[in-house]
Parts: sequence; structure tokens; C-alpha cells
Amino acid sequence: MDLKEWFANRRKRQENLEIKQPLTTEEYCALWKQCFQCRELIYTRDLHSNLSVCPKCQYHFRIGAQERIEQLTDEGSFKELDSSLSSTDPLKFFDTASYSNRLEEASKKSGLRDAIITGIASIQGKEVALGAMDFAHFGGSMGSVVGEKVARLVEAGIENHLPVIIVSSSGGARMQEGIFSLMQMAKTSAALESLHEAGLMYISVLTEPTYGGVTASFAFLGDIIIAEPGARIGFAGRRVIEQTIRQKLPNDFQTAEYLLKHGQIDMVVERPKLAETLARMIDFHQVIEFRPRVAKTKVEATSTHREQ
Amino acid sequence: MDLKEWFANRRKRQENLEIKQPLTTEEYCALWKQCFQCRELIYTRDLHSNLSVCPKCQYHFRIGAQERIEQLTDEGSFKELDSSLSSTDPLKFFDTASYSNRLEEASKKSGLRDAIITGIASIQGKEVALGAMDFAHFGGSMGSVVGEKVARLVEAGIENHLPVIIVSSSGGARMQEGIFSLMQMAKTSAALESLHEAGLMYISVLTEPTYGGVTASFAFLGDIIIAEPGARIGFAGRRVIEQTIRQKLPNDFQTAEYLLKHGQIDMVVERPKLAETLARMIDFHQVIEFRPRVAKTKVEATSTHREQ
Amino acid sequence: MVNNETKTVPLDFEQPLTVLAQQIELLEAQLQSQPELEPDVTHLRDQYEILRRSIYSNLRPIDHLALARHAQRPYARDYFDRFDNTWMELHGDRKMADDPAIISGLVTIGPYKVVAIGTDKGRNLRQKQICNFGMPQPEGYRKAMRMFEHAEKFHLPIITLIDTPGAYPGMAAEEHNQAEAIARNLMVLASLTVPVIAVVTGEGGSGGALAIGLANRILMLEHAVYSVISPEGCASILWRSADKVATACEAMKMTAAEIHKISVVDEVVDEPLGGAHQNYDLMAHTLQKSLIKQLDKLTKMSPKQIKQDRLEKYRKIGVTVE
Amino acid sequence: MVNNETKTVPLDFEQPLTVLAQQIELLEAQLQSQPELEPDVTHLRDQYEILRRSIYSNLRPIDHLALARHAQRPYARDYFDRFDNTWMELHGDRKMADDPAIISGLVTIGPYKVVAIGTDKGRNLRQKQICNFGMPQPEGYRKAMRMFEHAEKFHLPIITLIDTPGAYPGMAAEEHNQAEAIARNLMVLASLTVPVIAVVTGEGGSGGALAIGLANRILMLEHAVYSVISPEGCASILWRSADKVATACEAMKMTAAEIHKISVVDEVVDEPLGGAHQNYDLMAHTLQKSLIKQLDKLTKMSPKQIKQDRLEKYRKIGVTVE
Ligand SMILES: [Zn+2]
Ligand SMILES: [Zn+2]
Repeated sequence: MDLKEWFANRRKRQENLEIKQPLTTEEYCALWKQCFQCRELIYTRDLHSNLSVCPKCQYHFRIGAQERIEQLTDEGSFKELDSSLSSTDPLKFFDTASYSNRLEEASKKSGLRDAIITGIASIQGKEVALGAMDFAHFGGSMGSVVGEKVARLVEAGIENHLPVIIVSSSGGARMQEGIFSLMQMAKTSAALESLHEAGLMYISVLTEPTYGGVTASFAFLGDIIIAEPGARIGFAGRRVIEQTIRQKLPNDFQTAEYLLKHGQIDMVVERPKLAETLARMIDFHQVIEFRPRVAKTKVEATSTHREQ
Repeated sequence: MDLKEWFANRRKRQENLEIKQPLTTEEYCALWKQCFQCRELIYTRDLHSNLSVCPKCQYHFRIGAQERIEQLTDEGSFKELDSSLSSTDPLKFFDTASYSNRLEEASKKSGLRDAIITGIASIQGKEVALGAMDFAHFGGSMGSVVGEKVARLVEAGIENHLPVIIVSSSGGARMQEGIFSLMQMAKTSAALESLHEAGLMYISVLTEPTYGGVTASFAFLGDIIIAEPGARIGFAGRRVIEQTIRQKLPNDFQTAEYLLKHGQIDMVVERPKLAETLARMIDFHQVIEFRPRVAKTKVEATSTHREQ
Repeated sequence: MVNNETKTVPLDFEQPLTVLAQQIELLEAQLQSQPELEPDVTHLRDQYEILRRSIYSNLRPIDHLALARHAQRPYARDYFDRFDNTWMELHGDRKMADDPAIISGLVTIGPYKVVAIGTDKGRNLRQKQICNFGMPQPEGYRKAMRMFEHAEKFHLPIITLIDTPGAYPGMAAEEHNQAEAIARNLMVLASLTVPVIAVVTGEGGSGGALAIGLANRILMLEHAVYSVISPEGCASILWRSADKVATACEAMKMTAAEIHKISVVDEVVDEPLGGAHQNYDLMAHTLQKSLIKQLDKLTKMSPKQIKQDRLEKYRKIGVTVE
Repeated sequence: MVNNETKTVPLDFEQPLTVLAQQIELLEAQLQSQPELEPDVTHLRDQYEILRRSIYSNLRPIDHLALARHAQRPYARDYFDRFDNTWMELHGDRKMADDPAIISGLVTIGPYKVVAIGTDKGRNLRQKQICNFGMPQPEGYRKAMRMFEHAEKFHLPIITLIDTPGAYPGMAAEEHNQAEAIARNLMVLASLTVPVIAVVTGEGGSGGALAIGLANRILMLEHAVYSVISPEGCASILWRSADKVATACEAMKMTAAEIHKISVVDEVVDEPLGGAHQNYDLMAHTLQKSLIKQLDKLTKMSPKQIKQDRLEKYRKIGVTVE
């Protein structure tokens, strides 16, 4: 809508208050979305009701943690954990803006406190400890909050004898928390070691995109690893690799399908079948047991974290 | 020596009993050996005192189980186990000759009852359960006797709390014992599982050549795997692979050095250093312990084997 | 998939049957015009059944081999589909490859949930190439090992269906240490505290078969074979002649009945007359019954007993004198 | 190997020292003919020492980085050789490769026998290429994992020496699932009941460093650095400028002193004045003393306590508010 149009409209508005308004760009974008893959224009409400999967080409749009949880869990079953846990700026990190400011911005944009939502919920009747990451918040990066929430989620799983499911989507570690951020890889992996010792199941769901420190820790430690179609998953980013090896990579490099072929994941599951698959997986592993499942090692349940 | 010569000699013998005899071919071969690698002629006694390693090019000649044990163990320390254990012919196997006949032939040729000698010995003062295979007996093939002797050796290790060392040299499974032979792979691996559970060390030494069912069972299950220089080691034979892939293989394919480069063995150790390396390995792993080593699972010590 | 209406490919030793069947067909075609032929047709049909039974109760080892290798022989996937039409396939060794020659997944068999592993030879030429004709790569064995560990963690019994010519004699397979991959599987299988049942459904080819075959109970289908080396390999090494395959088959005692007789195999599972490929559904049903029967017994044991049972089984195998 | 006689390569911030050293050299050359210069030379020599100390007690983060990356910095092999000149190197992941960027073996450190693992950057160009400049492949991490398990089985403590730019962003590395390799190492390290001590001796580069760095105690040499991303990577992402490396170094708090201050690192090990490369023997000796001191404490714990100690350490790392 250019200025002339706008003035024309304003005049019309003044003449006749009931005139129909043309859409603003934001409104337009809110109502319609274009598929990244097939370029089809899709009515947003339709897209949403189709689980944010393009009805034409089945492209799986990125979705946020909230939408993910809504899609997967039984209505009203989700009880959030640690909703108030927030980042601080332990290193007083400052690049072109301060980390504190960036955190505020990120929250304003995403409506979230950090890049993961965790809680207890049921999926088609099966109770689980569930985490969902949100790429829209700070690129889904893992800092102290993501690490701490994952660790607590896993502990909740151990305490309540529940399988743990984490739906990942992340650009990697959060640089602005420096070494703390790197150490969250160790923290989350150590937590999962305790879950493993307790004989409990962990299902990792990889979604577009999952990279870096998240893949090199909890995302690749699933007893079962599921990916969504087309999701790009890897440790190093495609561009970095191309710069390093000075070669073009195959088009489907690091896609879910490529990973399946290379033995890195158990299955690729389309979004409409995800909840059912998870429920069936959980059901399958709740078998008539030969021996009692007992947690052999347990970390102090009270999380001891420093505050600055 | 041709007939004429022989008659001439006989005549001379009759004329003069003190005449010096020319060497027979056998005598000649017994006195001199030609290096397979550098073609050097070596006086057999020198070769033997050099641990059957060519003094010129360091080629490691194949050696038998007896010589191996002499080289490795402290003099007089070797106490053989199960020396009377022998093969039978459970399948009444008959190819161009019967298996029974072949067994007799093999023993006549090698002077052994079967392709492995096992016992308790000390290596530079360290007590060990030691097995040495002999390629000269039936191509070092593994049938019921090799399987049973390995299993008993491992059990002796568990009982006496000793590390186990097996020096392998084998063409693979002994076809003439059919499925019994295949099952010795399972039997020896299962025995080693019990050793592993008992927290005891097993060192596998691979020598020229080690192939087939022996590599795909006890030979590749060492906590530490050592190979002799130049030894050829693999599952499938070089010729079979070349026929399958219709390609020439690299010259050093399946050599100890190739395997080292491909991460399959821990080290290549020259024969003169083997005893010392084994002794140091054993010494290193006898550490001040944090916890008692207890055999968790123990198979009935009395071996129950069928006789037909 | 083959069902009863699909014509199955006849084997050499079935030649007399084929001839007879053709005669019957000819007569049947004339029945309409010459109804007096009816008794002859009936007689021939009876003869056919008698001949069929006679042939199938007098098979030579090489005939079993032909049945075990029949192009229409049901493979692991055919069984899994019939045990549980919603079974969930799990892929990959997590490290570098998903070997299609070894398939694995979560399968319900009657009242039991199990981790199922099987070799896959591939049905059509393209699939056969993808599956490397059922010869696994080291990555396939390592995928199986991941499944063993999964089963152990979740206390799920393991069922393996074996039909493979053996390990693949390839360069990469050696470079990726297939000897170690097989050996490690044997050691891990020996360590498990969950029941393991191995079934040789077709060819049990040497180390490649054993790599998923160290089990509490070994079953063989009636016409399956199991051997330490392929009969072709055996013939060429011992007789230096490819013509001696039949002789090698006899010498090695590789049929289900023979191996059962020497107590290495615990149970021989009946096949439909004419072989498993004559009736996939019936074959799967019979096998399922056998598996459930074995699982009924094994799951009554404690984890410790299950492991002990397996260790003792293999401790005893072999024939020696002192 | 560098010893005290070999000229070490000067770094940027050492420029004033180099200038002064040249002046001293000039004067020294004249001493023979002009003995009256003796006091000047002595004075300058004192000045040199004062300047040196002053420079080394006022290093910027990027100066530490330069020292950590110094071409003559001692690498794992240099330490292992000095701890135990008969240490036994163990090779390979048993599956497909022996990654030269990760070395491992059985090393005696004072009264302790340990499984030692370290990264290797390679000294000359050829070695550097073989070692991929210290960037391990997935097979390297898996080799390390095999060593972790070996140590656990034989109750041997684990020492890791870390000096790596990080994991390698290569195609094969991704295809061989380096993410999983690193993650699996973290989980296995967390599970061990033997003491693990990690020492960042040079560069602690991100996930590649952490893959052998999850330990009961983390030590850093005085001039070592440890960061979640290379400063170059950080600068190019956050400032979109390669010039901002110094700023990125400051922002990330990657020096030993800074990381020790926030309690992620347990001990900072003094280096010889001028950096570890000035005196390999002294550096190895100092580090050995620290390791023995740490081992003295850790080996007093029970296996259960050792594991618990490690889990609690990592459970606590991170800064959040509620
Ligand atoms: Zn689309
Ligand atoms: Zn020579």
C-alpha cells in the first residue's frame, strides 16, 4: 500500500466510515502465509489447523513451543514446570548491544522467557515429561536456562517415573553466556545419564532446525530419535562446512531424510502422526517387566544454582 | 640328490665308511631357510635364535605354538592344560579323504593334537593364562577342540584370577566339523564375556595369518589387541574379496600396519619386544584398586561336552 | 508377497510334479467335452498329492538348500508384517549408516512385545541390490547391537530372523572391521539378561548369520539350512570343484533335521507342504505359535537365569575326547 | 621439542621485549672492546626482566589466546613423554579409524597409573595436516570413548589434555555423526566411577574440547583459553567483523583466570614466565604436581562418590534466576 493509496483511503474513510479497509502488510501476513517450499499461498487459519504443514507439498513449517505443545498433548493436560526461570547476564556480555537488552528483545518477540517450555503432560493418554524448544526465541539457543530446565525436566521424569520427550529446535549454544553455555551440554547429558541409569525412556524429536551444542548433547542421546520431514539437523552449519571443504554439499545434506539414510535417526515422522507415534512408543516400552526398575543413581533433587 | 649320486655314494660308503655325506634336501632345508620377503638365506639356528625374525629385513616368520610359548614364557614356567583333548569326527565328514584321516595326518605333520596349546605360565614374572595357536596344524582352524580349550583357558583365568593372553594364527573355522565349528565362535565369545564380567584382562595377539571365524570371535575381543609386524589379519581372504569386488586391493591391505591405521588394533609390536610388552601391560593393569574385583557371573566349571 | 493364487517358481526336484500338473491341466481342459475323463483326473490329482508328499519327505540336502534360497521365500519383513501390521521399524547404527540388509524394530508377537531383528535379501532386483542380497555390512551388525542394548535396557525379549548368504567379502567391510563387529555382537548377545530367540528362516550363512544368532533358543524352519561356510565355498575348497555342491551339502549336515539331531538347534518349525513360500500367512502363523511357546517358557526365568541358560547352552556345544 | 636453547618465536605483545633484547645483544657485542658498557648492559638486563614481568602480568585476553596457540606450545605428547618416558600408546576406535588428532595410552604419573587422552595438533606442517590441526573426527571421539570404557573396566583414573580449535566442520564428520559422538562421550563420561581430570593446556575449543572434558576436576594452564565458540567465530557472528576478535575474546571471558573466577575451572596451573613453550620440562613438572595433588584427593573417594561428585559438579553450573 503506497502513500497515495493511503491518503485516498483516508479521504474515503472520512467520507464514509463504513468503507472496507485494505489490509495492512502485517494484517496481510497474519492472514496469509507463503509456503517456503512450493510458494503456495495458504490461509493462515488453514495452515494452523493443518498443524502448520503445507497442504499442497507437505512442507513442515517451523512452529513455536506453544503450538508444539498444543499439537502433541491432550487438551488441558499440560502443567508447566519452572515457568519463571529466567536468564541473567553473568558475563555482562556486550556486543553491539548488551545481552540484557537482547534478552528483553527476544522475549518481546517470542512471548517466552527462554527458548524452551517444559512440563508434565499426557499424549494420547500417556503421561510424559515434555520439553519443547522454540527457535523464535533467541534462535533456540541453549544457555543456562535451557540447560537448567532440561535438567529439571529429566529429574521430574526420574522422580515421577515418566518417559521424557524433548522436541528440539536450536541454532546451538548461546554465545552470550560463554563457558556457562558450553557447560549446559555437559549438564544435560549428565542428567540424561541418570535417566538412563533409572531405566527410563527418552525420546528425542528433532525439528527444523537443530544444530550445534544441542545436537551434540541431549538431542542425540535419545533411546529413540525421531525427526520431522525436511528438518535440517547437524553439528556444524552447512555454510561453515562449504567454506571449510570448498565444495558444494548435496542438496539434501543434513536433512532428516539424509540422516535416516546415514543411520543417525530411527525414523522420520510426519507431524500429523507424531503424537500417535510418541504414544505408541511409550506404550510399547511399558512392558511386563522381568525386574523392577530402580533408579540406581540419583542426583540431589534440589537444584543448586548460583545467582549473581 | 639323484639316483646316480646316491648309488655312487653307496659305493663309496661301502668302500670307505668315513666318507662325508652330501646333504639331503631335507637336511639342507633344515639347516638353511630363505626369507620370504628379502630372499636372504639364513642359517636356521641363527634364525631360531633371532626369534624367527629375518636379521636382514625383520620379516617375522610364522612360528608354531611350541616356539611361541618358548619365546614368551619364563623357562620352565609353562604348565599345559587339557593336553589330551582331541578332535573326533562327529559328522563322519568325508571329502577326498575322511576327516579322521586328515586329523591323523595333521598331527603327524605338526606333532600336535590340535591347533592350540593352552596353559598357565609366567611372562617375565607375571602369571598368565596363555594360549598359542599353530597354523601348521590343520591351518590353525578352529573346531571343537580349539573352542573347548579356549573356553577352559578363559575359565582357568577366571578361577585363578589371571589375565588371559591368546596368540592367534588361523585360517578360520574347521569346515569338517560343520555347525559345531561355527558355534565355537559363540562359545569362545561367551567365555570371554564372563572374563570381562569378572573384570579380568584379555590380551589378543594377532600373528601371520589370522582370518575368518577366529578374527570374528576371540581374536578381536581383546581389551588390548597387539599384532606382529606384517601379519595379515582379516575376516574374508584377500582373494575372495578381489573376486567379489573385481578390483585389486592395496598391497598392504589387511596387514597389521594397515589395521593400525584403520583403528582396528592397539599396537604393532616386534617379536623381540613382545614378551616385555605383555608383561608391562599386565603390570600396568594390576593397579591399586578402588573396588574389589569379583566374578559376577560364573559358568559351571565342569565342562559338559558330548562324546560320540 | 506371494499368496496361494500366485504361481510359484518350480525347483529342479519338483520337475516330476510340474510334468504331472501339466497333464492334469490338459485333461481338465478336456473335461468339459469329455466328462468321462473325470475319474482319470481325480486319480491323477491323488497321484499328484502322493508324489508331492513323497518328494517332500525325501528331499536331499541340496533340495532343502534350493527351498531355503527360493526367490519367493518369505523374508523377515513378511513375517514382521504378519506378526504385527503396525510394527515400528527402527533404523541405523547412529554412527554412519542404516544397512538395509539388517532390519529391526518393535514388534508385538501375540502377548509379547519384542525387539525384532532380521536380515533382508530384498525381493526385486533393485531391492536386492540395495540389500546387498542379504549380506550385511559391519554397520548392519552394529545396528543390530544397538537394538540388543535397547532390548536389554527396556527388558524386551529379542527375536532374530536369519536368512543370509553370510558376511560380505568387500573392501569397506574389512576396513570397517566386520570381524570385530561380529565378535562384539557375540559378546554382547552373551551378556544379555533378556531372552533371545534366533530363527533360521532361510539360509544361515556362517558368521554373518551367527552375528545375530547367539540365542537362548535356536529354531530352524523345516527347509532352512545353517552352515559354517556356503556349500559352494566348501566344495571349491575341499573338492576344488563347483560340481560338488550337493556333496558338500551332504557332508556338512546343514539341514534343519540334521542340526536338530545333533542338538544345536532346539526346534524345527514345520513349513507348509512345498515350502514356506507356498503360504506366507500359514508359515507366519506357525512360526508365531512356536515363538510364543518358547517365550512363554523363557520369560518365566529370572534375568540371571536367562543369561545363565544361554551361557550354558553354548558352553556345551562341541564334540571332543580326552 | 623446544628447549631453553632454541629461540622461541616472539608474539605481537612481546615486541617491546624483542626490541630491548636486540639492544642488549648489540651492547653485549661491544663489551669486549668497551668494557665500560658493563653497567649499562646490566641495567638493560634488569629492565628486560622488569618489562617481561610487567608484560606478562598485564596480558589482554587476546594475548593469552596468542600464547595458547603458540606454534611451540607443548602438546599432549610432550607431556606424556615427560610424565612417563615408557608410556604405551593405544590406537584406534576398533571400527574404522585411528584419528591422529586424539592420542591415548597408558601413562604413569608419579604413583598413579592412568589412562591418558589428549588432542594432538601436530608440530610440523606434515604432522599438522595428519592431525587435522588438532580438530578431531568423530572416530577420534569414539577412540576416546573406548579409552573411557577401558579405564572404567580396570579402575584407572582418566587424565585428558585438551588443546583443540574444536570439532571439524567437514562433510564426513557430519556423515559420521560427530554430534552423536560428542554427546555419547558426555554421557559416558558422566557415568564413570573412576576419577576424571581434564586439563585445558592450550585452546579449549567448544564441543570438540568438551567431548573429552567432562571431568571431576577441570584444570587450565595459566595462558590457556576455553570458550563456547572460537573468538573468530564469535566476532564474525556478533560483530560481523573479523577485526573484533580481541573484543570477542574479552566479551566471552575465556581466560583461565576469568573462568576460574566463575568457578567452572577448579585450578589454574602456573606456566613458566613467558609461557609453557619456554620450558617444557618445567611446565610438565608443574602440571604433574597438580595432577598428583588432585588424584591424591579423588582416589580417596569411593567409586560411587566419584560419580556423584562429577554429577553434582555439572548440576550446579549455570546462572539463572527464578
Ligand atoms: Zn508447500
Ligand atoms: Zn628377510
